Amino acid sequence: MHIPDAFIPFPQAIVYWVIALIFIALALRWARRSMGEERVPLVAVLAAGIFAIQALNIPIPWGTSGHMVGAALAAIVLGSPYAGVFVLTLVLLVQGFIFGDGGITVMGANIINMGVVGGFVGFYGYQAVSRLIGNMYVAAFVAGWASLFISAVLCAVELAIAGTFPLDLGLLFMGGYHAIIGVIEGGITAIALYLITSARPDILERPQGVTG
Amino acid sequence: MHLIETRNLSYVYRGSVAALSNVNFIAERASRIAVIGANGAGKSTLFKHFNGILKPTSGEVLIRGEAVTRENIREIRKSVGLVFQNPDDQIFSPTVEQDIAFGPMNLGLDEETVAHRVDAALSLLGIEHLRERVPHHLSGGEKKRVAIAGVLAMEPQVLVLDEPTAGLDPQGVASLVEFVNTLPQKYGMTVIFSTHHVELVPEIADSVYVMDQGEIVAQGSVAEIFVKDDLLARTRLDVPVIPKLLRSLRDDGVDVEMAYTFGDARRALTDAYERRR
Amino acid sequence: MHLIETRNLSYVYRGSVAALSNVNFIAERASRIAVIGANGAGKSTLFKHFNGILKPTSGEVLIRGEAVTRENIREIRKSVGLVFQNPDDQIFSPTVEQDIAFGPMNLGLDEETVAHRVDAALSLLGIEHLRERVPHHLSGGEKKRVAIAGVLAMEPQVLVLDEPTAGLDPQGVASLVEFVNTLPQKYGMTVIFSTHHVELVPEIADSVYVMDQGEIVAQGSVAEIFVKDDLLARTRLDVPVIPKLLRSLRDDGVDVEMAYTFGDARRALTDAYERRR
Amino acid sequence: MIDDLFSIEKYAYRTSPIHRLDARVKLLLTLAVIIAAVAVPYSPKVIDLAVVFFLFFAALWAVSQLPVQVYAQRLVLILPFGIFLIIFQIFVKNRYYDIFHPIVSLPFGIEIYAESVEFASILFAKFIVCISFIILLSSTTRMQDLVEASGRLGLPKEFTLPLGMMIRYLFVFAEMFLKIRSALETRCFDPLDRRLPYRYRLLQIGYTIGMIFVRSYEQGERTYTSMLCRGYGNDSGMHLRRRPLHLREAAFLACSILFIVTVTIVIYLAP
Repeated sequence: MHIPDAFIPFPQAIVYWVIALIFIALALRWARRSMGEERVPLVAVLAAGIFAIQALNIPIPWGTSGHMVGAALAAIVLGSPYAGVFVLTLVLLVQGFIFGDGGITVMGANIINMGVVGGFVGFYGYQAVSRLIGNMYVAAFVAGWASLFISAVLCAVELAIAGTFPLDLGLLFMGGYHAIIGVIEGGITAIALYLITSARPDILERPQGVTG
Repeated sequence: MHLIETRNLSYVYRGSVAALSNVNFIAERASRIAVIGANGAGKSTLFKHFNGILKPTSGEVLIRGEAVTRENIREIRKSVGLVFQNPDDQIFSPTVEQDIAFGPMNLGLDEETVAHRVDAALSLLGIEHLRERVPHHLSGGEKKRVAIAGVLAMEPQVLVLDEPTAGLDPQGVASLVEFVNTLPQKYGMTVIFSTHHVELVPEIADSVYVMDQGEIVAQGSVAEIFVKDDLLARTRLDVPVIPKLLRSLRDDGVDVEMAYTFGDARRALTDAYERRR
Repeated sequence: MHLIETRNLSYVYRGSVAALSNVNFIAERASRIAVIGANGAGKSTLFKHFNGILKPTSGEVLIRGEAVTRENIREIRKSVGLVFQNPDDQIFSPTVEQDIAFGPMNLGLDEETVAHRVDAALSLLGIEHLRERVPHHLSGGEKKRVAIAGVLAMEPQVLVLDEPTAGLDPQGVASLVEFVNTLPQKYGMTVIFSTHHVELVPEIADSVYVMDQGEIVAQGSVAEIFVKDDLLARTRLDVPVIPKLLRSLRDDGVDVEMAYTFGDARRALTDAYERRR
Repeated sequence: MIDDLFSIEKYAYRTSPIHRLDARVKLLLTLAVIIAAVAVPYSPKVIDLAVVFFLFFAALWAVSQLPVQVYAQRLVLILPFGIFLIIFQIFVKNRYYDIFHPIVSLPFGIEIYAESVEFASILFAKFIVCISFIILLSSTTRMQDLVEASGRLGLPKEFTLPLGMMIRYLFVFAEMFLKIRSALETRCFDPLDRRLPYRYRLLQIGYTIGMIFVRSYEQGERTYTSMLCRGYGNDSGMHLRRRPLHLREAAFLACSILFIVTVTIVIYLAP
């Protein structure tokens, strides 16, 4: 889902960069003064951890392998959508400049798709479903799934606006594919959350009145 | 046919760094082997060849006379169990029990056998009380035992331990040494371990390999290796205090027999003084 | 006025676990102090009180007679430098030079002074050649030196080392011990370190605190502490081999003087042997 | 991707005139090419421009003395998603042309249009230029130098400090990741092994990911504490030694940028 350079015209890419920068600035503000505690080092180190997490091969039922995005997981555990934004921004910078995965001019769009959507959909999806049904693992599953699916839909829309991929086919292929892959992202988000809760229950920001 | 044999094993790391060169290593059944060497001497790299985690750049690795292939790799990993230096690299499950079951489950054993293996491993290590615990909350010594139990549950013939005493306090070391020593005696298992904690070697090994910069620079019994002060110094290792002290005394003209363990040294020195009466 | 003093210091961890209770600890200028104890005895927790990383649940911590406050905390962190057990916790910059510059930068020094401090720290540790290197290409011993350099670049009065020899091979330990011993002599610095590697203590410390389960259970000179076998055993520590051997020989009726370091023991044993003639 | 991390680093540590060039020069040069290639509107002229840029890249790659296989291997890793988008183009109409001429008709009413093929080629040309320069940048510049360079170019310390930390811990966790992978293999676990039930595999991977998360979180906590011990505060940043550009480096940068801008304008304005 990493859009490469050239698939979004320069003026549009600039618009996405401006939007992304606003979110990055907000994420930085969050990291520097949330709950009276400075979290910049913590989140920077965690970004490297998410990079390692993304390196793990995950089997996809029909044969190939995929990998996690992890923005929703970071946002859920750290209790803020901005955790997802911060972590994915760092990850995408490294992927873009070192690995060539995802373009430079379009990095704003990629940060919006994976970081902002992953963080916000992941976090608020988790909060909402948790309150609704009171089970944090189901909530994490739904949030993980939705974060990936909505990212893919947004990606398709951006490419359609750019005129480099038709909307209907984009929604069909990218939306459809990620609706299925999202099940794995959601599943792993829930399982990982279970492990994190058993190992370090204290680090998890739990929504009120929610039990495991 | 040897249990483990490497023939002129060489390994080049990331395409450029020579990590092992011309290593000839042999392990027999029910033996206790120490591989000593400074950090970066190639001990861990050698160990990862014993169960096919790494593949030789040149030379051969034979396990019970067979080279490691795609077909027998599961069988080999089952019979050569590798315990990592840092238990955190090895323990991922939410409970101790699940972690120990991980290996047997991957072997495709049925549920009953898995449960039996887990019970046996827990009791062998004396950690039945940790069964339901979250591994993350255990002490370093407890985690080490869980890691070993997780490997023993696969019922290997060889237990390979990478720096087993790293990070343990003296009591932790002592009880680990005691446990490891039971394996060859009671179960005929071969134990291979690496350490730069040379003091331990006489207590826990019959034969010793000394590694330096990817090569085996010496091999022999504990007594044979620990007289070679210059070799140990050259490979940036200490001579254990006891033999070092006795040798200095002999150099000073004290007529005392050589000894390697604490008990032997005490006896040798008392005898020497008695003889002077 | 003591350099560091804790008065009835207690610390409760995550609201329930008593990590320290009633600790009274004193460090004077230019002294060398060992804090020994098994894993989990509370050594690291105690150290984190010396520069205000942890705040006492009850009791007091006085640095040069002053309690730690919001106002003086930066000054205290400048004068009490803490080196962590695992250098990977401490070296967080992409290059050695940047890492060592981090502390001085935070002191608000100008660029020239920062550069000067970095040069001085690199040369003090003998690691000028590592300046441009990235931490993950360094050996364990080199990383340790970089971590210490990063703290010394702040020019502290007290260097607090948490398990400084953990993970080092014998040569690494020896060269670290040698370096650390120069600090009190040459620079009047106080060195406080924790270890469960008790063999080292006589070489590197003048006075010893023994910790067990969050309490200080004994305190005194090396000679005073290392006669208390039962205490050391109770706190799950080893008695270093040298005093243990000499004491057993004395118990066996051999007329030898007590000794704690290798050189002293060699001399004492040779003398005793000579006397028997 | 973690295995690539080490191989990319290995090549970045070689030496050549390109490797020795100040990272700021390489970074600005790369950005200039990418922006030029992206900013030129979609038209067949792009292909001419791309050819010029690609020759420029090829010349620089030759000077870097890196094997062509290194470039090829990295290209193969990056291509898939872009290629998927590009190949698709030939079957669909896009808004950049008014009339479409089918050149091939396939069953199910699928057609390939001449204009779409042209458009796909334009996308491909831009895409290849951009990733080629990124490959050049990261194969000849050490990561720490890139972070320093971005700091020297004015990226605020709020970004350079976390970016530097991320690079540092990337390698710490890469080592950890490799150990974890070996530990899984030792106990006969392979995520892609179909003999094990799918749900079981997913569960174990989820646990492993959870554990990596916890370990990175705890590493972050410990690192933060150690930073506090060295006076970390809101005004902390990364130390950058002042390092003026050599005259030759500055001249090379100026000439290159002038070349990039001129070529772009000339080709764009050409009839």
